[in-house]
Amino acid sequence: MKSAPLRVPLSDSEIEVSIRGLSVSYQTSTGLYDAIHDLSLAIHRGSITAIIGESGSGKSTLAMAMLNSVTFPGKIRTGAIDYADVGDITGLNAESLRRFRGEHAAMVFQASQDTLNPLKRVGAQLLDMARSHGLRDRKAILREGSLLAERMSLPASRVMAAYQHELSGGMRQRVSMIFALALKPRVVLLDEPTTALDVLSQSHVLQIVRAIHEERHLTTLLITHDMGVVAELSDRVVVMYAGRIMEDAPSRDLLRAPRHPYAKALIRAIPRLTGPLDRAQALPGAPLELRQIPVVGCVFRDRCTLRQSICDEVTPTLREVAPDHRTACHLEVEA
Amino acid sequence: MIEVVDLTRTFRGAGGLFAQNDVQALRKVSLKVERGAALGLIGESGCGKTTLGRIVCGLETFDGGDVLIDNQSVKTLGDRARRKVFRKVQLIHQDPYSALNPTRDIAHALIDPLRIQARLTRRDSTWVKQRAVELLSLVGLDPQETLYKFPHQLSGGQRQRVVIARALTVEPEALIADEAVSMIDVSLRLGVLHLLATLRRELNLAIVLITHDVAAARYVAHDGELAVIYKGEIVEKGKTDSIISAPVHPYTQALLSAVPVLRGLEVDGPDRYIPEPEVQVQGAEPAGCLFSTRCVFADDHCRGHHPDLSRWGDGDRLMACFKPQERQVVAVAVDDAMEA
Amino acid sequence: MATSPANVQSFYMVKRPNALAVAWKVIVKKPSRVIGLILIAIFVLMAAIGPMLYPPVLPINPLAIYAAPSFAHPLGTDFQGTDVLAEIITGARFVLLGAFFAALFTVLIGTSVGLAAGYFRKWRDSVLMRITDLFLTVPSFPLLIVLSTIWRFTSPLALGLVLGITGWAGLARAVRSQTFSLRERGFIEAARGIGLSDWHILTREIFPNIAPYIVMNLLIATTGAIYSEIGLFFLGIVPFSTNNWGVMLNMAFTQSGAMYTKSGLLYLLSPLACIMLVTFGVVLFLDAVDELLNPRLKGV
Amino acid sequence: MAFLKVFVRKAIGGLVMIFVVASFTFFLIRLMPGNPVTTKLNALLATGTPYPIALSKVSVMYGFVPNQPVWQQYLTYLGELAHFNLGESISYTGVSVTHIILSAAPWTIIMVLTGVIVSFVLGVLAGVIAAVWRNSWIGQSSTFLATFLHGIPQFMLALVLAYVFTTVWRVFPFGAPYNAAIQPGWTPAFIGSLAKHAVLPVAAYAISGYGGWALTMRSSVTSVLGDEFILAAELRGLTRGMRLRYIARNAFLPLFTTLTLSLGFMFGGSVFIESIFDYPGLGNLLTTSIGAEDYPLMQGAFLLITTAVIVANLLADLLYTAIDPRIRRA
Repeated sequence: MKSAPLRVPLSDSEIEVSIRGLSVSYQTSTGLYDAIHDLSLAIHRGSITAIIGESGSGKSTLAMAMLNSVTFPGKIRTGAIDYADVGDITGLNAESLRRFRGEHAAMVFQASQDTLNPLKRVGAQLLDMARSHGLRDRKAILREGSLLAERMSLPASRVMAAYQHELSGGMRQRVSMIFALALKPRVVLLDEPTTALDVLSQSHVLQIVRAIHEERHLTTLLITHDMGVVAELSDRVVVMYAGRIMEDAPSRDLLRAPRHPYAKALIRAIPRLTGPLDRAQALPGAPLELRQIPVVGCVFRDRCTLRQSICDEVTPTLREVAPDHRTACHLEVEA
Repeated sequence: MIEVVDLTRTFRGAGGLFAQNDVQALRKVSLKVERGAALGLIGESGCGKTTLGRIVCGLETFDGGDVLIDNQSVKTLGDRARRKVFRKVQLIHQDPYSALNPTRDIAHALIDPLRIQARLTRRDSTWVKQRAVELLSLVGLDPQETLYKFPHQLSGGQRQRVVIARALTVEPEALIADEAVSMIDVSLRLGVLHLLATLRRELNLAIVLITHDVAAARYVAHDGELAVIYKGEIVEKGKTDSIISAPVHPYTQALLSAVPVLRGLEVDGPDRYIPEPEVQVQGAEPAGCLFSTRCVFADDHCRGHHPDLSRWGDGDRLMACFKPQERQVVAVAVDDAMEA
Repeated sequence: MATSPANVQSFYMVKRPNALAVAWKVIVKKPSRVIGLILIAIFVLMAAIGPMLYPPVLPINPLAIYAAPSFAHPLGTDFQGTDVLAEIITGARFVLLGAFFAALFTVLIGTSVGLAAGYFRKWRDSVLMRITDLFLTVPSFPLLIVLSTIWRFTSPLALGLVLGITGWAGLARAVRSQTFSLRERGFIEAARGIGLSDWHILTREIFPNIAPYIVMNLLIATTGAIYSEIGLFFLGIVPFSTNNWGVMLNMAFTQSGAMYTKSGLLYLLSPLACIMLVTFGVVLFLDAVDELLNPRLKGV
Repeated sequence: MAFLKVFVRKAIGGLVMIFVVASFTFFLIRLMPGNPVTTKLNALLATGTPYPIALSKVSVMYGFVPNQPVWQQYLTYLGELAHFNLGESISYTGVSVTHIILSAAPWTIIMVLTGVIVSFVLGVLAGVIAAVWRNSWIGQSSTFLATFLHGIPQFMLALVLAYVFTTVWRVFPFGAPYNAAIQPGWTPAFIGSLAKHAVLPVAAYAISGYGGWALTMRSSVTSVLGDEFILAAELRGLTRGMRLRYIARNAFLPLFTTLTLSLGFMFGGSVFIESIFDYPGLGNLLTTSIGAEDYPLMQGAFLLITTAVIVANLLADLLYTAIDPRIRRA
């Protein structure tokens, strides 16, 4: 075994959000189940971090937890979510939490979601936001909104006067982005930003996200199930399965040399435009439902081709296998 | 097996802030697909590809041109005969969640159409039950596990397999898969695509894959054809691999360029260019090439004249562009990758 | 890949769980459902055997007018000295039978019209919906009164029919809109593509999806019909052919002066209490029906 | 623009409905067992009235000439109807039906609309409370009260109210719309008497409508609470008050679709409430006209009740168009 290369630990000043020991559980008629189980993760300031996973992986729950807005019957059971200059948001009172949402961290919704009040114009809803956050110059938010609209090549004045039903899917996505950025938050969460969009709109949205991320020095979190989006946009990728992190690495490292069998299988399951067809291999089985997640052992073992007896008995922990590259698999040792 | 000739369909519509009134979903589209062959219809949403799929399944009407199934025009058929003819062409819906009746179990979903089939082919009720089991195995499901389940107890991938099994109950000659994998988990998509490719081979089915995901189309129709549709018009058509490796029409190139590059595994294609964002145009359509409003290569001639579909090269490639040029825009694989 | 016929048979033996057992399990889950079921059962029983327990014409007793509750007369007596409890028990049949027919016709007409309009659309939809709108707008109780002038509906069946005719429109509209949205769903399109007949699609694909709603409406329509029936008798518009709760109410209000004397309280309250108890039973039981008919609520 | 279009379309629909209802009552009377028109004619002839006079008397009563062919009678009837001539009452001899129903109409329309408005306002508020605080005792008791009241038929409500508040506990006067001892006029005493007498009937209307509104609003709010834009508003840090306003306004809209049903129900209820509280409104007129076999009056009362419902619906539709931009700007 080679000795691990020395790594300078990140100083706190480089970390924007630090999640420690987070468990989010859902109360059902048959018991309490963890949608996220003992998850720890540091999100670097100024990075674009992608959370990738299938349905039921807990990635959306994680996004909601990061704004402390997990809804009933789910709740944050244990753990802390520390934002730089704010502290642990799981301990905020209702009023501070309200102010935190939108001002410090904001969410961009999917294109298919109707996230605007159907009875009010876009501009009026921006003003509502300004009022809620006690902005002294309320009109400023309209100027900011128009600026953002133009930045995203939308006709600003018409969008401000539009109702939700007058916007197309791609436009809704961008309007959702205007709302997220209007109060100049430091952290932006994008929930499946390209789902339900065509390839061309998708590449356009990705361009915009990248550009605005850089212009505004944001820390961006990307929730996605699409490895292509990860590859195009993110600096870092966290692979989730059944509420746990399977692998956490810089995007290029992960794509080039995934360590966890799940990450490998996910990448292999993408049909490609070049190369032999059989390079793409289907991933057997189906994602676990909340109630099926085993408590002991590796959660991925049922779909894993390399399963061994240790996988049933011992829960693998997330450990560093290469510089800045963590994985949770018994079979993976340091490179 | 299926042939459409100069197919035209116009929707009268109204709508949002930037909408025009009438939508020409299809403009003189001609296509043909034989049994055992595969065709990928590529385009963005709203380009008319779904309408085309629905028309050849008999679920939508058309205004002009004709649809021929097994060389028989459907225009002159009566209600009964139409129903019979269109049973040969089955649609696999985009949304496996709505494609199955939530109140009925899988056994019913298969047995109802099988009963009809049994009546038509003079087979008995044992055959019906046996066939239901066979079909579930055929699409890669465990019959014992699935037969008495309700749709909500199955995953998206499993549902889509049931939907395919149901389509097979009537022994069709063609499957039209309309974005059949876009709503299921990424990890399960390939399995369903693989199933379609297998069925095509084993049952000698014609497969039409309607999608905006070129890679998915390639997976099923790599030895078949691709047709690229823009605003209801075919702009390029030809052998799948030749279109992907050397697209001629700027729209095809734009679509292929927009496919994310898996950096780390792939590098950008040498001619890749980031397409212009869609410009919202109000009012009348351009007099010339429909794509000229977004095309980076368009000039005044393109904007003034409409290009017809014409032959390119010495193969059977067709394209509709005044400035055709082959460009290699697709990402290139870095070969050290994961097999190591 | 192929499964042998023997195999097929053997696992077709694995049947779905017994429907009655499932129903019972769902009902006993909550005490409120059991109470609802018991209440409904009591009244159904009353309607079934009540009239057999008493002579066809109940005895009157001029010496015991408005008698207070006693062992012989648990609910006291009315203005003629007739036992109120006996009147209640014998009066249940007409009311409940009429309500049952009314609910049946309401659901029958409402469902057929709604399904047809929602499924066939186009001109059939427009025509049917115009008619529905008309029935929806015209206040049904005044319409009933007007209809009573040409139609002496004295039997439970006739009364039920007329209540059905005046009361189906709301259900038709709701069924139509549900059918409309179901029709957009992929499985209906798939069924048509496969070549299943319209009849099959309507009865086997669409109907099961709206069945819970319809059954619930059947129960709700029953209570609504009871109100209308009793209202008609109360106003004295329908000839009093038999003794029933509505006639009691009418007598209590108009003949006996029960409104003005506190001694008539039980006579006035007894039929009202029965109406409330039936309604109460139905409302409590509805919850069980909802769960029974909705596969998504049954749990895995 | 859209306003006008909706208005014209709905108004035409309403006129057609009135036409259908008018035709229905016409044929109803013609189809009655022992055709009352002929019966009346024969009765007059039996008293020795000369045929021409009897004929003209009957034709004045019903608005059509009995010995004409049916289609001609129908046309005459429609023509008279267009001039708001509904014939003459039989029980109030010689008084025109139009006059009787128009003087009865205000009692019904004012009472019903007051009842609708009161029940609507209270019901909507109760519905919001029941949905927003559905996990606490306040929401649950609100739901229970609404369910309970919704299950009580109107005549029962009216009877119970009358019994409790006039017989058991004499706080309100019973019967008649005002104290007969007071001279009608715009005097405080008369208006006070009117108001005092109106409390119970209006309460009966209001309570009978309350449960329906509360339950509809409750389910509407519950469904809006699950809408994505409410979650989005929360994640954008909007204040609770702002979010409540978003919820209320959106949840409000679906209520308009139930308004049609409710208006018919409320106007229909006038039949009971007016007869129990002895108000000289349209509902009472309808019941008494049938007892008196005064068919022209019955026809008129029924027609006017229907018309009132149609007009009220028209107003509701206009209001809806004004509130919802999706319809306004379609």
